[in-house]
Amino acid sequence: MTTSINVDNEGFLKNLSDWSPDVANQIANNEGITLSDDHWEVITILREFYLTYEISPAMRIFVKSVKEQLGERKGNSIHLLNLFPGSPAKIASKIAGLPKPTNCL
Amino acid sequence: MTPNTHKTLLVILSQSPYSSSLAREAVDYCLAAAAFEQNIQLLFIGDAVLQLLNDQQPANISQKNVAKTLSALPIYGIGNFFVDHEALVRYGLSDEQLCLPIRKVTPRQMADMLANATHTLNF
Amino acid sequence: MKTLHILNKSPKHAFPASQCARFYSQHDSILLIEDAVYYTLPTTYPLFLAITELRALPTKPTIYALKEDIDARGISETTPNDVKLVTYEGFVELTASHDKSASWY
Amino acid sequence: MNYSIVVLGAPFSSPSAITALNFTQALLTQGHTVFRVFFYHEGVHCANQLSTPQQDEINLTNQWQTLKKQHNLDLVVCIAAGVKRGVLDQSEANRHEKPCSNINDAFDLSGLGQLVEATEQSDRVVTFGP
Repeated sequence: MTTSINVDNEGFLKNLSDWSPDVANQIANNEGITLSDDHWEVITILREFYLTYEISPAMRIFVKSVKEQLGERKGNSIHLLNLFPGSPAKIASKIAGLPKPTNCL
Repeated sequence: MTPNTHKTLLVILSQSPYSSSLAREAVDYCLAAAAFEQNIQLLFIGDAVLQLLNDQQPANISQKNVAKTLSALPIYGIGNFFVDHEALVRYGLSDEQLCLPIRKVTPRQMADMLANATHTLNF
Repeated sequence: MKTLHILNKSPKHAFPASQCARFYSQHDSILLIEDAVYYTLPTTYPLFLAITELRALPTKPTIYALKEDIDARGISETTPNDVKLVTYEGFVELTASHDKSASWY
Repeated sequence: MNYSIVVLGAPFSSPSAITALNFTQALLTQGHTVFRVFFYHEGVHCANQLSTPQQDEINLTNQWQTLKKQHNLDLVVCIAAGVKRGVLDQSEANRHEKPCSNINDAFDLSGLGQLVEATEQSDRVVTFGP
Protein backbone atom coordinates (compact mmCIF):
# COMPACT_ATOMS: atom_id res chain seq x y z
CA MET A 1 0.00 0.00 0.00
CA THR A 2 1.11 3.56 -0.47
CA THR A 3 1.60 5.59 2.66
CA SER A 4 1.51 9.27 3.38
CA ILE A 5 3.70 9.01 6.44
CA ASN A 6 7.02 10.84 6.44
CA VAL A 7 9.74 8.26 7.08
CA ASP A 8 13.44 8.02 6.32
CA ASN A 9 15.28 5.41 4.25
CA GLU A 10 15.07 2.88 7.09
CA GLY A 11 11.40 3.51 7.76
CA PHE A 12 11.85 5.59 10.92
CA LEU A 13 9.60 8.60 11.43
CA LYS A 14 11.36 11.81 10.48
CA ASN A 15 9.33 13.78 13.03
CA LEU A 16 8.58 11.86 16.20
CA SER A 17 5.61 14.13 16.91
CA ASP A 18 3.82 12.65 13.85
CA TRP A 19 3.28 9.43 15.76
CA SER A 20 -0.26 8.17 16.31
CA PRO A 21 -1.77 4.67 16.45
CA ASP A 22 -2.74 5.05 12.77
CA VAL A 23 0.80 5.99 11.87
CA ALA A 24 2.04 2.98 13.85
CA ASN A 25 -0.21 0.75 11.75
CA GLN A 26 1.27 2.20 8.58
CA ILE A 27 4.88 1.80 9.75
CA ALA A 28 4.07 -1.78 10.71
CA ASN A 29 2.55 -2.40 7.27
CA ASN A 30 5.77 -1.16 5.69
CA GLU A 31 7.56 -3.79 7.76
CA GLY A 32 5.08 -6.47 6.67
CA ILE A 33 3.50 -6.65 10.11
CA THR A 34 -0.20 -6.39 10.91
CA LEU A 35 -0.56 -5.15 14.46
CA SER A 36 -2.52 -7.35 16.84
CA ASP A 37 -3.32 -6.83 20.52
CA ASP A 38 -0.13 -8.75 21.32
CA HIS A 39 1.85 -6.20 19.34
CA TRP A 40 0.08 -3.28 20.92
CA GLU A 41 0.75 -4.29 24.49
CA VAL A 42 4.45 -4.40 23.66
CA ILE A 43 4.35 -1.10 21.80
CA THR A 44 2.63 0.50 24.79
CA ILE A 45 5.37 -0.76 27.11
CA LEU A 46 8.04 0.64 24.78
CA ARG A 47 6.41 4.06 24.62
CA GLU A 48 6.04 4.16 28.38
CA PHE A 49 9.69 3.20 28.77
CA TYR A 50 10.69 6.01 26.44
CA LEU A 51 8.49 8.59 28.18
CA THR A 52 9.88 7.56 31.55
CA TYR A 53 13.59 7.41 30.71
CA GLU A 54 13.93 9.25 27.38
CA ILE A 55 16.02 6.43 25.95
CA SER A 56 15.19 3.41 23.85
CA PRO A 57 15.84 0.21 25.76
CA ALA A 58 18.59 -2.17 24.68
CA MET A 59 17.27 -5.65 23.74
CA ARG A 60 18.06 -7.17 27.15
CA ILE A 61 16.21 -4.38 28.96
CA PHE A 62 13.36 -4.51 26.44
CA VAL A 63 12.82 -8.21 27.23
CA LYS A 64 13.11 -7.52 30.94
CA SER A 65 10.51 -4.72 30.85
CA VAL A 66 8.04 -6.85 28.91
CA LYS A 67 8.59 -9.73 31.34
CA GLU A 68 7.96 -7.49 34.33
CA GLN A 69 4.69 -6.20 32.92
CA LEU A 70 3.31 -9.16 30.95
CA GLY A 71 4.95 -12.13 32.66
CA GLU A 72 7.29 -14.92 31.58
CA ARG A 73 5.11 -16.21 28.73
CA LYS A 74 5.42 -12.96 26.80
CA GLY A 75 8.56 -11.53 28.30
CA ASN A 76 11.03 -13.58 26.32
CA SER A 77 12.96 -13.03 23.14
CA ILE A 78 11.15 -15.81 21.21
CA HIS A 79 7.76 -14.17 21.70
CA LEU A 80 9.21 -10.79 20.73
CA LEU A 81 10.97 -12.27 17.69
CA ASN A 82 7.68 -13.77 16.57
CA LEU A 83 5.95 -10.43 16.87
CA PHE A 84 8.76 -8.35 15.37
CA PRO A 85 10.86 -10.70 13.22
CA GLY A 86 14.52 -9.95 12.66
CA SER A 87 15.53 -7.33 15.18
CA PRO A 88 12.70 -6.97 17.73
CA ALA A 89 14.02 -3.97 19.71
CA LYS A 90 14.74 -2.00 16.56
CA ILE A 91 11.56 -2.83 14.68
CA ALA A 92 9.27 -2.41 17.68
CA SER A 93 10.94 0.94 18.44
CA LYS A 94 10.35 2.03 14.86
CA ILE A 95 6.65 1.18 15.06
CA ALA A 96 6.38 2.77 18.52
CA GLY A 97 7.74 6.04 17.12
CA LEU A 98 10.96 6.07 19.15
CA PRO A 99 14.07 7.82 17.77
CA LYS A 100 16.23 6.06 15.24
CA PRO A 101 18.97 4.36 17.26
CA THR A 102 22.62 5.15 16.75
CA ASN A 103 24.45 2.13 15.34
CA CYS A 104 25.93 1.80 18.76
CA LEU A 105 26.30 -1.60 20.38
CA MET B 1 34.80 -9.54 26.10
CA THR B 2 34.64 -11.32 29.43
CA PRO B 3 33.80 -9.29 32.50
CA ASN B 4 36.65 -9.04 34.91
CA THR B 5 35.35 -8.81 38.43
CA HIS B 6 38.76 -7.90 39.82
CA LYS B 7 38.70 -4.56 38.09
CA THR B 8 36.73 -1.68 39.49
CA LEU B 9 35.97 1.31 37.38
CA LEU B 10 35.16 4.54 39.18
CA VAL B 11 33.17 6.98 37.07
CA ILE B 12 33.37 10.47 38.55
CA LEU B 13 30.74 12.93 37.40
CA SER B 14 31.32 16.61 38.12
CA GLN B 15 29.34 18.63 35.58
CA SER B 16 25.93 20.25 35.92
CA PRO B 17 23.27 18.65 33.71
CA TYR B 18 22.91 21.28 30.97
CA SER B 19 26.22 23.15 30.79
CA SER B 20 27.47 20.87 28.02
CA SER B 21 26.69 17.43 26.65
CA LEU B 22 29.16 15.82 29.07
CA ALA B 23 26.54 14.87 31.65
CA ARG B 24 24.48 13.16 28.98
CA GLU B 25 27.52 11.46 27.45
CA ALA B 26 28.57 10.19 30.86
CA VAL B 27 25.20 8.49 31.31
CA ASP B 28 25.55 7.00 27.84
CA TYR B 29 28.91 5.60 28.86
CA CYS B 30 27.39 4.08 32.02
CA LEU B 31 24.60 2.45 30.01
CA ALA B 32 27.21 0.92 27.70
CA ALA B 33 29.29 -0.28 30.65
CA ALA B 34 26.17 -1.87 32.10
CA ALA B 35 25.45 -3.63 28.82
CA PHE B 36 28.91 -5.23 29.07
CA GLU B 37 28.33 -6.13 32.72
CA GLN B 38 31.19 -4.06 34.00
CA ASN B 39 31.68 -3.46 37.67
CA ILE B 40 31.29 0.31 37.89
CA GLN B 41 30.79 2.80 40.68
CA LEU B 42 29.27 6.21 40.02
CA LEU B 43 30.35 9.13 42.12
CA PHE B 44 28.62 12.50 41.82
CA ILE B 45 30.75 15.42 42.97
CA GLY B 46 30.48 19.21 42.70
CA ASP B 47 27.87 20.46 40.24
CA ALA B 48 27.01 16.90 39.22
CA VAL B 49 24.75 16.57 42.28
CA LEU B 50 22.45 18.93 40.35
CA GLN B 51 21.99 16.18 37.76
CA LEU B 52 20.13 14.22 40.40
CA LEU B 53 17.32 16.71 41.01
CA ASN B 54 14.17 14.79 40.18
CA ASP B 55 11.95 17.69 39.13
CA GLN B 56 13.89 18.72 36.00
CA GLN B 57 11.68 19.85 33.12
CA PRO B 58 14.15 20.89 30.42
CA ALA B 59 11.83 20.60 27.41
CA ASN B 60 11.56 24.38 27.12
CA ILE B 61 15.32 24.79 26.94
CA SER B 62 15.31 22.11 24.22
CA GLN B 63 17.24 19.56 26.22
CA LYS B 64 16.57 15.96 27.11
CA ASN B 65 15.99 15.21 30.76
CA VAL B 66 19.23 14.03 32.37
CA ALA B 67 17.52 12.88 35.58
CA LYS B 68 15.09 10.68 33.65
CA THR B 69 17.88 8.82 31.92
CA LEU B 70 19.93 8.56 35.12
CA SER B 71 16.95 6.90 36.76
CA ALA B 72 17.16 4.10 34.16
CA LEU B 73 20.57 3.01 35.45
CA PRO B 74 19.23 0.69 38.19
CA ILE B 75 17.21 -1.22 35.56
CA TYR B 76 20.43 -1.66 33.62
CA GLY B 77 21.98 -3.25 36.67
CA ILE B 78 24.01 -0.35 38.04
CA GLY B 79 23.44 0.09 41.73
CA ASN B 80 26.50 1.78 43.19
CA PHE B 81 25.67 5.47 43.43
CA PHE B 82 27.75 7.67 45.67
CA VAL B 83 27.37 11.37 46.28
CA ASP B 84 29.76 13.95 47.68
CA HIS B 85 27.95 14.92 50.87
CA GLU B 86 29.53 18.38 50.96
CA ALA B 87 28.19 19.15 47.48
CA LEU B 88 24.68 18.19 48.57
CA VAL B 89 25.01 20.51 51.56
CA ARG B 90 26.47 23.29 49.45
CA TYR B 91 23.41 23.28 47.20
CA GLY B 92 21.00 22.54 50.05
CA LEU B 93 19.67 19.33 48.51
CA SER B 94 17.84 16.66 50.48
CA ASP B 95 17.41 12.98 49.66
CA GLU B 96 13.78 13.26 48.60
CA GLN B 97 14.74 15.70 45.83
CA LEU B 98 17.02 13.14 44.20
CA CYS B 99 16.19 10.69 41.42
CA LEU B 100 18.44 7.84 42.58
CA PRO B 101 19.05 5.99 45.84
CA ILE B 102 22.45 7.30 46.82
CA ARG B 103 25.06 6.82 49.49
CA LYS B 104 26.65 9.96 50.90
CA VAL B 105 30.40 9.95 51.19
CA THR B 106 33.01 12.15 52.82
CA PRO B 107 36.17 13.43 51.14
CA ARG B 108 38.16 10.73 52.97
CA GLN B 109 35.87 8.02 51.59
CA MET B 110 36.05 9.54 48.10
CA ALA B 111 39.84 9.52 48.20
CA ASP B 112 39.72 5.87 49.27
CA MET B 113 37.34 5.01 46.44
CA LEU B 114 39.75 6.54 43.97
CA ALA B 115 42.74 4.84 45.57
CA ASN B 116 41.03 1.44 45.35
CA ALA B 117 39.73 1.76 41.78
CA THR B 118 41.55 0.11 38.88
CA HIS B 119 40.76 2.98 36.54
CA THR B 120 38.81 6.18 36.77
CA LEU B 121 37.00 8.15 34.12
CA ASN B 122 36.04 11.75 34.86
CA PHE B 123 33.15 13.34 33.02
CA MET C 1 47.59 2.36 44.91
CA LYS C 2 49.05 5.62 43.69
CA THR C 3 47.12 8.07 41.55
CA LEU C 4 48.54 10.67 39.19
CA HIS C 5 46.20 13.67 39.32
CA ILE C 6 46.26 15.64 36.09
CA LEU C 7 45.13 19.27 36.10
CA ASN C 8 44.73 21.18 32.84
CA LYS C 9 42.65 24.27 33.68
CA SER C 10 43.96 27.71 34.57
CA PRO C 11 43.77 29.09 38.12
CA LYS C 12 40.59 30.97 37.22
CA HIS C 13 38.80 27.62 37.61
CA ALA C 14 38.86 26.83 41.31
CA PHE C 15 36.91 23.60 41.10
CA PRO C 16 39.31 21.17 39.40
CA ALA C 17 42.17 21.99 41.75
CA SER C 18 39.99 21.69 44.82
CA GLN C 19 38.67 18.31 43.67
CA CYS C 20 42.14 17.08 42.92
CA ALA C 21 43.08 18.10 46.45
CA ARG C 22 40.10 16.36 48.01
CA PHE C 23 40.87 13.10 46.21
CA TYR C 24 44.58 13.27 46.95
CA SER C 25 45.95 10.36 48.97
CA GLN C 26 49.39 10.09 50.41
CA HIS C 27 51.96 8.95 47.81
CA ASP C 28 49.87 10.42 44.95
CA SER C 29 51.28 13.09 42.66
CA ILE C 30 49.88 16.10 40.84
CA LEU C 31 50.81 16.98 37.28
CA LEU C 32 50.04 20.43 35.89
CA ILE C 33 49.56 20.57 32.12
CA GLU C 34 48.15 23.07 29.61
CA ASP C 35 46.78 26.18 31.37
CA ALA C 36 47.15 24.60 34.79
CA VAL C 37 50.88 25.36 34.54
CA TYR C 38 49.93 28.96 35.40
CA TYR C 39 49.56 27.66 38.94
CA THR C 40 53.36 27.80 39.10
CA LEU C 41 53.41 31.61 38.93
CA PRO C 42 54.75 33.24 42.09
CA THR C 43 51.37 34.80 42.84
CA THR C 44 49.20 31.75 42.21
CA TYR C 45 51.43 28.98 43.54
CA PRO C 46 50.96 29.91 47.21
CA LEU C 47 47.19 29.95 46.60
CA PHE C 48 47.39 26.48 45.12
CA LEU C 49 49.27 25.12 48.11
CA ALA C 50 46.84 26.89 50.39
CA ILE C 51 43.88 24.86 49.10
CA THR C 52 42.54 23.52 52.36
CA GLU C 53 42.87 19.85 51.59
CA LEU C 54 46.43 20.15 50.35
CA ARG C 55 47.37 22.20 53.39
CA ALA C 56 45.92 19.53 55.66
CA LEU C 57 48.05 16.72 54.23
CA PRO C 58 50.66 15.24 56.56
CA THR C 59 53.29 15.60 53.86
CA LYS C 60 53.52 18.18 51.12
CA PRO C 61 52.07 16.95 47.81
CA THR C 62 54.44 16.10 44.99
CA ILE C 63 53.84 18.52 42.15
CA TYR C 64 55.06 18.21 38.58
CA ALA C 65 54.54 20.53 35.64
CA LEU C 66 54.86 19.81 31.93
CA LYS C 67 57.94 21.63 30.68
CA GLU C 68 56.65 22.06 27.13
CA ASP C 69 53.56 23.87 28.44
CA ILE C 70 55.61 26.00 30.85
CA ASP C 71 58.08 27.03 28.14
CA ALA C 72 55.30 27.72 25.63
CA ARG C 73 53.69 30.19 27.99
CA GLY C 74 56.84 32.11 28.82
CA ILE C 75 56.86 31.31 32.53
CA SER C 76 59.90 29.07 32.82
CA GLU C 77 61.92 31.63 34.79
CA THR C 78 59.56 31.66 37.72
CA THR C 79 58.89 27.98 38.34
CA PRO C 80 59.05 27.37 42.11
CA ASN C 81 61.86 25.09 43.27
CA ASP C 82 59.56 22.43 44.64
CA VAL C 83 57.73 21.98 41.31
CA LYS C 84 59.46 19.31 39.26
CA LEU C 85 59.52 19.90 35.54
CA VAL C 86 58.88 16.94 33.28
CA THR C 87 58.88 16.65 29.49
CA TYR C 88 56.37 14.46 27.65
CA GLU C 89 58.77 11.60 28.27
CA GLY C 90 58.51 12.27 31.99
CA PHE C 91 54.73 12.59 31.67
CA VAL C 92 54.64 9.07 30.25
CA GLU C 93 56.91 7.80 33.01
CA LEU C 94 54.63 9.34 35.64
CA THR C 95 51.58 7.59 34.21
CA ALA C 96 53.50 4.32 34.22
CA SER C 97 54.86 4.67 37.76
CA HIS C 98 51.42 5.50 39.19
CA ASP C 99 48.69 2.86 39.19
CA LYS C 100 46.18 5.12 37.49
CA SER C 101 45.57 8.68 36.44
CA ALA C 102 42.63 10.96 37.20
CA SER C 103 41.99 14.06 35.09
CA TRP C 104 40.29 17.00 36.77
CA TYR C 105 38.83 19.68 34.55
CA MET D 1 52.60 -1.17 29.31
CA ASN D 2 49.33 -1.18 27.42
CA TYR D 3 47.58 2.21 27.33
CA SER D 4 44.29 3.62 26.19
CA ILE D 5 43.83 7.31 25.58
CA VAL D 6 40.55 9.21 25.86
CA VAL D 7 40.35 12.51 23.98
CA LEU D 8 37.53 14.87 25.01
CA GLY D 9 38.76 18.18 23.56
CA ALA D 10 38.34 19.52 20.02
CA PRO D 11 41.10 21.10 17.93
CA PHE D 12 41.14 24.90 18.32
CA SER D 13 38.75 24.86 21.31
CA SER D 14 41.00 23.00 23.69
CA PRO D 15 44.73 22.33 23.86
CA SER D 16 43.96 18.79 24.96
CA ALA D 17 43.59 17.47 21.43
CA ILE D 18 47.25 18.36 20.82
CA THR D 19 48.40 17.25 24.27
CA ALA D 20 46.83 13.84 23.66
CA LEU D 21 48.67 13.47 20.35
CA ASN D 22 52.02 14.49 21.87
CA PHE D 23 51.49 12.14 24.79
CA THR D 24 50.62 9.24 22.50
CA GLN D 25 53.74 9.90 20.41
CA ALA D 26 55.87 9.92 23.55
CA LEU D 27 54.27 6.69 24.75
CA LEU D 28 55.07 4.90 21.52
CA THR D 29 58.61 6.27 21.44
CA GLN D 30 59.20 4.73 24.85
CA GLY D 31 58.04 1.33 23.66
CA HIS D 32 54.63 1.24 25.31
CA THR D 33 51.68 -0.09 23.36
CA VAL D 34 48.43 1.70 22.71
CA PHE D 35 45.36 -0.49 22.85
CA ARG D 36 43.03 2.23 21.61
CA VAL D 37 42.59 5.97 21.29
CA PHE D 38 38.96 6.82 21.91
CA PHE D 39 37.54 10.16 20.77
CA TYR D 40 34.49 11.24 22.74
CA HIS D 41 32.57 14.44 23.50
CA GLU D 42 34.17 17.33 21.54
CA GLY D 43 37.17 15.13 20.76
CA VAL D 44 35.28 13.62 17.82
CA HIS D 45 36.15 16.72 15.78
CA CYS D 46 39.75 15.45 15.61
CA ALA D 47 38.58 12.99 12.95
CA ASN D 48 37.09 15.53 10.55
CA GLN D 49 39.15 15.38 7.37
CA LEU D 50 37.52 18.55 6.06
CA SER D 51 39.23 20.52 8.78
CA THR D 52 41.66 22.76 6.89
CA PRO D 53 44.02 24.77 9.08
CA GLN D 54 46.49 27.10 7.42
CA GLN D 55 49.68 25.41 6.29
CA ASP D 56 51.72 26.77 9.16
CA GLU D 57 49.26 25.41 11.75
CA ILE D 58 49.04 21.85 12.99
CA ASN D 59 46.60 19.56 11.21
CA LEU D 60 45.68 17.15 13.99
CA THR D 61 43.64 14.85 11.78
CA ASN D 62 46.61 14.30 9.48
CA GLN D 63 48.98 13.86 12.42
CA TRP D 64 46.83 11.11 13.89
CA GLN D 65 46.65 9.50 10.49
CA THR D 66 50.44 9.53 10.20
CA LEU D 67 50.86 8.11 13.68
CA LYS D 68 48.40 5.38 12.83
CA LYS D 69 50.37 4.44 9.72
CA GLN D 70 53.55 4.15 11.75
CA HIS D 71 52.11 2.23 14.68
CA ASN D 72 48.88 0.68 13.44
CA LEU D 73 46.84 2.53 16.07
CA ASP D 74 43.18 1.82 16.73
CA LEU D 75 41.55 5.25 16.48
CA VAL D 76 37.88 5.05 17.42
CA VAL D 77 35.35 7.86 17.29
CA CYS D 78 32.19 7.41 19.35
CA ILE D 79 29.46 7.00 16.79
CA ALA D 80 26.72 8.72 18.80
CA ALA D 81 28.91 11.70 19.75
CA GLY D 82 30.40 11.87 16.25
CA VAL D 83 27.25 11.66 14.18
CA LYS D 84 25.49 14.24 16.34
CA ARG D 85 28.36 16.68 15.71
CA GLY D 86 28.56 15.98 12.01
CA VAL D 87 31.45 13.50 11.89
CA LEU D 88 30.17 10.77 9.57
CA ASP D 89 31.54 7.94 7.50
CA GLN D 90 29.94 6.96 4.21
CA SER D 91 27.68 4.37 5.76
CA GLU D 92 26.32 6.81 8.36
CA ALA D 93 25.97 9.50 5.70
CA ASN D 94 23.81 7.09 3.68
CA ARG D 95 21.89 6.01 6.74
CA HIS D 96 21.05 9.57 7.75
CA GLU D 97 20.55 10.78 4.16
CA LYS D 98 23.41 13.28 4.24
CA PRO D 99 25.11 14.57 1.07
CA CYS D 100 28.64 13.63 2.10
CA SER D 101 30.82 11.94 4.66
CA ASN D 102 33.84 13.60 6.25
CA ILE D 103 35.65 11.22 8.58
CA ASN D 104 39.32 10.66 7.85
CA ASP D 105 39.73 7.00 6.96
CA ALA D 106 42.32 6.50 9.69
CA PHE D 107 39.42 6.68 12.17
CA ASP D 108 36.56 4.25 12.77
CA LEU D 109 33.12 5.18 14.02
CA SER D 110 32.01 2.72 16.65
CA GLY D 111 30.02 2.37 19.83
CA LEU D 112 30.80 3.16 23.44
CA GLY D 113 31.42 -0.53 24.00
CA GLN D 114 34.85 0.21 22.50
CA LEU D 115 35.60 2.56 25.39
CA VAL D 116 34.30 0.00 27.87
CA GLU D 117 36.59 -2.60 26.31
CA ALA D 118 39.50 -0.16 26.37
CA THR D 119 39.19 0.37 30.13
CA GLU D 120 38.84 -3.39 30.58
CA GLN D 121 41.89 -4.31 28.49
CA SER D 122 44.38 -1.56 29.30
CA ASP D 123 46.89 -1.20 32.12
CA ARG D 124 46.51 2.57 32.02
CA VAL D 125 43.76 4.87 30.83
CA VAL D 126 44.69 8.53 30.42
CA THR D 127 41.94 11.08 29.79
CA PHE D 128 42.60 14.41 28.12
CA GLY D 129 39.80 16.65 29.39
CA PRO D 130 37.92 19.14 27.23
